[in-house]
Amino acid sequence: MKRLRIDSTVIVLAILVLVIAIGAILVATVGRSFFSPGNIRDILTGMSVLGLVAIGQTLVILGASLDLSVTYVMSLASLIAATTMNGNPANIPWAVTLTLLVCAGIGLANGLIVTVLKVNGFIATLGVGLILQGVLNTSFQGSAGSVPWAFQLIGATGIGPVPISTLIMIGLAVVVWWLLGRTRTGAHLFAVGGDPEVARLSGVRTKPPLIVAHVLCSVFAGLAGLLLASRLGVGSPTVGQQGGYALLSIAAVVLGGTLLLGGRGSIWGTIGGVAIFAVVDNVMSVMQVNPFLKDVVRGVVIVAAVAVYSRRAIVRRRARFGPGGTRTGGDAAAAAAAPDMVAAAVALEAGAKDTGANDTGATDAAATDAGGEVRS
Amino acid sequence: MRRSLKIATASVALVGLFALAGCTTDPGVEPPEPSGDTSEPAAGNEWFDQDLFDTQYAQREVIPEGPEDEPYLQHINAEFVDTSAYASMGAKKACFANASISNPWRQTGWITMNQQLKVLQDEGVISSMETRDAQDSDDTQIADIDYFIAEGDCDVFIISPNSTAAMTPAVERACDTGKPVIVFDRGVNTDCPVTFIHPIGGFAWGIDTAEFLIDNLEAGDKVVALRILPGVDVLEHRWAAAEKLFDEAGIDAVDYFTGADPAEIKSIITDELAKGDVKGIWMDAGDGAVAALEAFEDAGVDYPVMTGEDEMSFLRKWKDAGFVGLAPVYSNFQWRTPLLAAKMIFAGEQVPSEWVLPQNPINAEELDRYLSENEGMPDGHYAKFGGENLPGYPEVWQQRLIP
Amino acid sequence: MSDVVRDTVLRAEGIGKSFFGVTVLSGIDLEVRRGEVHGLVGENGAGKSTLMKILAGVHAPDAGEVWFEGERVTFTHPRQAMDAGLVTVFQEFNLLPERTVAQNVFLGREPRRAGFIDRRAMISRTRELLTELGVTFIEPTARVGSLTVAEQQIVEIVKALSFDARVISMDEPTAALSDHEVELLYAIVRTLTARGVAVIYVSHRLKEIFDLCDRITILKDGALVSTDDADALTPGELVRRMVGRPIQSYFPEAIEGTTIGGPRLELRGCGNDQVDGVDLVLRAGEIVGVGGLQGSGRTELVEGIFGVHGFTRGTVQLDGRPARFGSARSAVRGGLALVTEDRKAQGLALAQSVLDNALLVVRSVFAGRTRAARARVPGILSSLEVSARGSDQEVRFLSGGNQQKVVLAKWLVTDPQVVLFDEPTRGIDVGAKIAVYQLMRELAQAGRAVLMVSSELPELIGMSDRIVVMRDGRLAAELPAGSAEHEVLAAATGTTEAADDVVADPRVAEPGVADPDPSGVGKGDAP
Amino acid sequence: MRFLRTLVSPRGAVFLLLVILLAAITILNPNFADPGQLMRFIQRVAPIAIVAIGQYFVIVAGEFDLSQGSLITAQVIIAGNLVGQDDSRTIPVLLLMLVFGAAIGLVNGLITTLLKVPSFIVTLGMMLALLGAVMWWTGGAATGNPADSFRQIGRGGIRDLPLIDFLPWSVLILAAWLAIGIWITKRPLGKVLIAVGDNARAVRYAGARDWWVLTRAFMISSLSATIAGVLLVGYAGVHPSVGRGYEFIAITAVVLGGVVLGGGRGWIVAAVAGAFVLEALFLLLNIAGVPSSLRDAVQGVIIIAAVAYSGVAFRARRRPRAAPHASPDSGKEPDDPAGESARPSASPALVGGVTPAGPATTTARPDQIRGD
Repeated sequence: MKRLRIDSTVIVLAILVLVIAIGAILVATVGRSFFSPGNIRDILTGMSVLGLVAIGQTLVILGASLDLSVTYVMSLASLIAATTMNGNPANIPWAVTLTLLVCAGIGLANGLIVTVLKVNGFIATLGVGLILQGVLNTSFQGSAGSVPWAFQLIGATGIGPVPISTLIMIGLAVVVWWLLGRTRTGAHLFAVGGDPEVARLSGVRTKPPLIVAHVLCSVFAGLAGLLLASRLGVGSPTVGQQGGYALLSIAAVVLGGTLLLGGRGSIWGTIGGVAIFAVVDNVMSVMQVNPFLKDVVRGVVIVAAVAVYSRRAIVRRRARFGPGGTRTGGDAAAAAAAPDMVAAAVALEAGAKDTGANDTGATDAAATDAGGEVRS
Repeated sequence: MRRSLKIATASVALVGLFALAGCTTDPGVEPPEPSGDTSEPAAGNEWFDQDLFDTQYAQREVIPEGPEDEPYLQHINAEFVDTSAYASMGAKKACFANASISNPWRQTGWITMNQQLKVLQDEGVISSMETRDAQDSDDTQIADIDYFIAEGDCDVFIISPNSTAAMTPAVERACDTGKPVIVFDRGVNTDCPVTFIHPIGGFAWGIDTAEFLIDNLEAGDKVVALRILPGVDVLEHRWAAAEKLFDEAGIDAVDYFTGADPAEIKSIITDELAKGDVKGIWMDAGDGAVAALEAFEDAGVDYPVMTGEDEMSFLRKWKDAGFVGLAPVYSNFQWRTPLLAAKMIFAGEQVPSEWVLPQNPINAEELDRYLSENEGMPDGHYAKFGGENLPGYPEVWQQRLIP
Repeated sequence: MSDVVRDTVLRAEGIGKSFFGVTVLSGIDLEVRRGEVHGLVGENGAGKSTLMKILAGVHAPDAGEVWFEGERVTFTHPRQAMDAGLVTVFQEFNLLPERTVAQNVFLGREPRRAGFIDRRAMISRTRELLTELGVTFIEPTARVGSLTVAEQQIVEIVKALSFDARVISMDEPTAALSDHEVELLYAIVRTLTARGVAVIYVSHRLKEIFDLCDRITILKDGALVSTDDADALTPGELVRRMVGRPIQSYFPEAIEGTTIGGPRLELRGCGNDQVDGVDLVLRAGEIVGVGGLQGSGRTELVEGIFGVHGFTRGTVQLDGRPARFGSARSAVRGGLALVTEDRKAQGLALAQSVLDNALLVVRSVFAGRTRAARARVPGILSSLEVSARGSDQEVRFLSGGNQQKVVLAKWLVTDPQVVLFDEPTRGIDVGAKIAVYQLMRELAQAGRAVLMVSSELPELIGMSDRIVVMRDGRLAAELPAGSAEHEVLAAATGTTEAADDVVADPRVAEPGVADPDPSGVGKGDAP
Repeated sequence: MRFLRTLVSPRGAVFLLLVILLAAITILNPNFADPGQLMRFIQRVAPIAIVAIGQYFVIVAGEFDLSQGSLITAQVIIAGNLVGQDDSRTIPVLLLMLVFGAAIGLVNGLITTLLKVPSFIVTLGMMLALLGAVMWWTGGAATGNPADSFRQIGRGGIRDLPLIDFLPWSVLILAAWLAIGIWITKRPLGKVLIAVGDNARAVRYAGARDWWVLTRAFMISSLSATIAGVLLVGYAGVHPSVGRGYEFIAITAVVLGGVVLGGGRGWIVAAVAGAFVLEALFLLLNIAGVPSSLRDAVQGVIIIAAVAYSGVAFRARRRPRAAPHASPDSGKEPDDPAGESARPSASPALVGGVTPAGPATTTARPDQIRGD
């Protein structure tokens, strides 16, 4: 009786399959095969960096907040990593930990400004982004540091057509999906994003989940920065801004079915959204579309895809009458549940009577006349 | 929840499967031989490199060899390299990894390059050229180059790097395919490409412009330096050279980042004029030059001594306003040279390993000549685009149809 | 009453509470025994839900102490009460629609194994709790948003049980349930008490009180009236203590000169997916009351007329001319007005001023007449006696009664011809109620047609010239003015009402009419 | 005194900040105070202020408009390409630009309201598509500045007036657009827009065509961007990077002005003041010679501090009479003080016939009673 609930993650994957199909046809017209290793690798590489940022952004948007500072966190992360490594493979572990610690610190700052100072996520992270831009411009002239060969392997190599970076991204997506589903903070993040009041009344502390979400979001932006450093071989103060990752990651998350207002969403939906972008970009590049037209297509794809399932989200009352006035049996779900309810009631009555715990008194009379006695 | 559980387990299994299939490092990827010069340039402005400054200083005086009327074929102090290994008949396929066409200078060059391509296609040297545009993103350009290596089956790689250090690994992977690699506009930290085509360079630009301003100003005069954005090596070299000369000459120079936004430029100049008079304007690129001059007009102050660029908007304003100015040039005609170099390489002719093109600024005397040559061209057009003898001149550049 | 003396699980003494200087509760003693159903009754505003909120830890009492299972407790946060074992099921459910049943039940205290949420245990524990209640048709992994109101209530009760609560208090549990759902609730309460769980049952529906409760505490005007065994009380006596003053003359009579004129609005065979076969004629100067149980489609009827959820079949005539109200806008243009059931959600922009709210409809539909309307607003506000610091005070700071008056002013400014009221006096003070009734009479006198949906039978009977009763989305019956409450109830529940159930209503001056059932102040029909 | 009180209250915080900044500027650069210089400063702020006015209407209705920046760039390029050096085409092109701006606003509005796509996403998509389309059409905005008659609007003005020797047209246009804006906020459209931001359902039940109200807000926002574009053509000239990022500056200015993201609260004049604050900050940093790289950092800190201050101050003001312990209305229960006032006893008057004037005993005080 319960209608198969098509959640938006399934719709996103359907859109993705559709885009791949169209892409394959278009690419074929240009005489290239969409599924050739080189092309698959190009698509997956395109997904890794945006994917990492989008995973972090999903957490923040689930908590009904927003992070616009990710672009600058990425650039800063790539610079810190490259300068700390300084070409020497020995300090890779330290460089990575330092980078992620700094990013976590920035995320903590974001989280505290949003939760304690109660500044809207948009403005808080915009402000922190500007601060980071200032830091970047003062302390780094241009690309700096150098990434040892061992670390560059992550960005360059792959297993067959699948680059290692994509595997890392998917792996981290599984971890985050697991944490979201399996930890209290994850469950509380959904609650705080959905209805902070209900969360508060159930004893959930509303600040920590959002702070954790902001910290993780910045850490994932740091991971994306590390990946870029590995691919570029050097840290660059503009690598984040070049990709416009802040707005693009928010678009990918919303494209993936996560509500901008928070409370509902899924990591896999976001990965689907990122994949859609990557495929669209790849197809346009293969067909050598004029770069200005690329932006036009991207803009249209974002709005069209989100429009597909946003109309569906409107909750409607259940129909009580068919079009011609024929009764559909009252509230369908409730009516359907009626027999089970009555059966359950009778069973319970029998149970209660056997134990004889409660007294006979007035309640007995009511129990028996389960029929249409006058009931207010 | 159940559905995403299935997806998750499936993907984990997938990863396990791949791991079993053995890790195949991408063939084109090998550790690079340790590149020598990781030494930090002199203190002060990190970008200032004394010996590069000196070589470019010298190159400015050298008379370039090669045909006089074809500046895009001229070269300075070239050491030729033998390309007979790559000699082969028949039309070849070129793959071009472009950084972007996001500013008027690159758009002008891109139109010229396509006209040059048509010529070579008619001659049967080049069969086709596949282009991928990185839209100003290092990461995308690396992916583009990897795509060409895997899919492009290119006979020659032409690369206009988005930034120097970041592109180096990818360019080396391109070289390892054994196909000739031509790099132009911005360099990379490797000498594996067959030829690296570029005008003399940023330091020369800085020297020309700084010396011009120093000659026309006295010590202690105020010069406002308008810079587009930090971190771009080509622009940073220009400022590094100019700053050094300004310090030596006692010019009070102060620099601002404008993001090439004319509104910001005008505001900066207005504020500076409010603080005191400004004698000279130095720009690391011509974008928004007109706005700077208009700030002077609005403030009712007489024009400064100014260096802009060989963009038509600046040249035309220079002509109307008649101030003391100089139009440094970053040889837009260099966009023709890579394809011509490819032709020479396939013909087995020798090409300079580092093809330094001439880079002479346009001074007041030559102003009228370039204005008349580029009469109908749009303001965003660059005077020394070197496409006068290409088919479609001048309509293609006038209508500015971006291929 | 069984003679076994049960030990007291919850005791409260001398509970007092006041808000901004107005005492709401004073000197309340309450004693709840293990395994007992303890009824808590009282008129609208008697302080029932304030007491519950104090027990639930939402508010702290100004005076008095609370003992739970023998030791003194002070709850400053609902969670503390829950952990102690005293759980409250509020009228508005504390549930997250996007999450599953299990996730809602264990929100805030998810069971963990090795640091991670033990989903299997969570689901099996929830299923266990559900089967304990005999409920097998709810899947622990189902999304709460897709459940019916009754099923959601069961989730709330399961959530209480998951705290292995010793005391569960329920605020108006049957407000939005239909018959068989009430039936199941009875069974569930009995299972709970059978297992020794005490239930505090707050309700207006005396039938349920007498069906379920072992003992009944009566509150009136914030003071404790009495606590007696159910058997020692008759419904009539209960009502007398509850009300204590005849409210019959509460409702203003029709103003002289009010004549029932020609039909203003005629509905023939109207219907949509919620209501069907609506034949209704609203005449000038007539107040038509709409009775019926929760979920019988009364709100859907007025929303159908008003075009918010318009009719898809049947014909509508306004003053003789055919009219089709496809949207609220067309209805307002046609001279209709709808005072909605939920002030906050549908009636007011709380952060805006009194004046802006009063002019909201005019500005939305008749933009041109704003200036003229603005001149009339002060007059209308003063006639309704809206007490506010000034017309620029934000509506958010007004009391419920004054907020409702602003909503009335909002519609009066457009001087509507047909005015639809949906539970107009729910949750407002007596003064405001009387102002609403006064307004209805004045509208009738001015020849306007008035339709009033109400769950309060005395109000329905006291104000209506004619009463129509809805049942399961259809107009079930039409009763003349002044008919007895039990007749209305009979029509509402579709049963032939047996004579012996009649209970004298002490408040009605005439002897021997209708049993007193100030039917529950329920939520609107829409779940 | 009242003026000072509002100055310190959150509504006035932005004006306080502006006064402080202007004072600092005048200290550092005395000749900033002379009227001519002041006029120049206003001319410079005019485009941002006009864009902020447009963004105000969208944000106060609870929406976002990220497409303003791209629309400015598009309009600047359109002006450059279509007007060219031919003075006669100034007026027709101006009209075309206004129509084009209105059309973009219409598209933004309709997709947001009818297709139910969040406006953040609609305008983000429009931002990408609009700039891409114009750049593709003009081949990278190569044509330079249009004829002088067009540029006079943004550059010129009335010269050698007595007190202020130069009154730029932009200042007049800003004043006019702000007057229109204030007028709209007083009109039904403005009031209903704020109501939509506060409670969209109540507005729908009141019979408003909320889709048309919201769409008009987007059209005002796009028209504002268009006018700013026209001014920027004059002030700055035609270049693809003109107008870039103006939407974020506008949103920051509006929020600095005390408008709440999510709608329902905010004053248009404060939003314009926010724009002046941002530009004054930029000017101050220039004059103070703060190294250009540090400028963004200082701007970021000031934005967060200002918004945090107005947020905290606002919350403190909202519950002055908070009951001693946890304020009642923070609980799940909406602070609907349902229930009758528990007056000591029902006055006998109730029993008799109710006098038409209604009972005299309603308490005058706003009785926040918490009853049943």
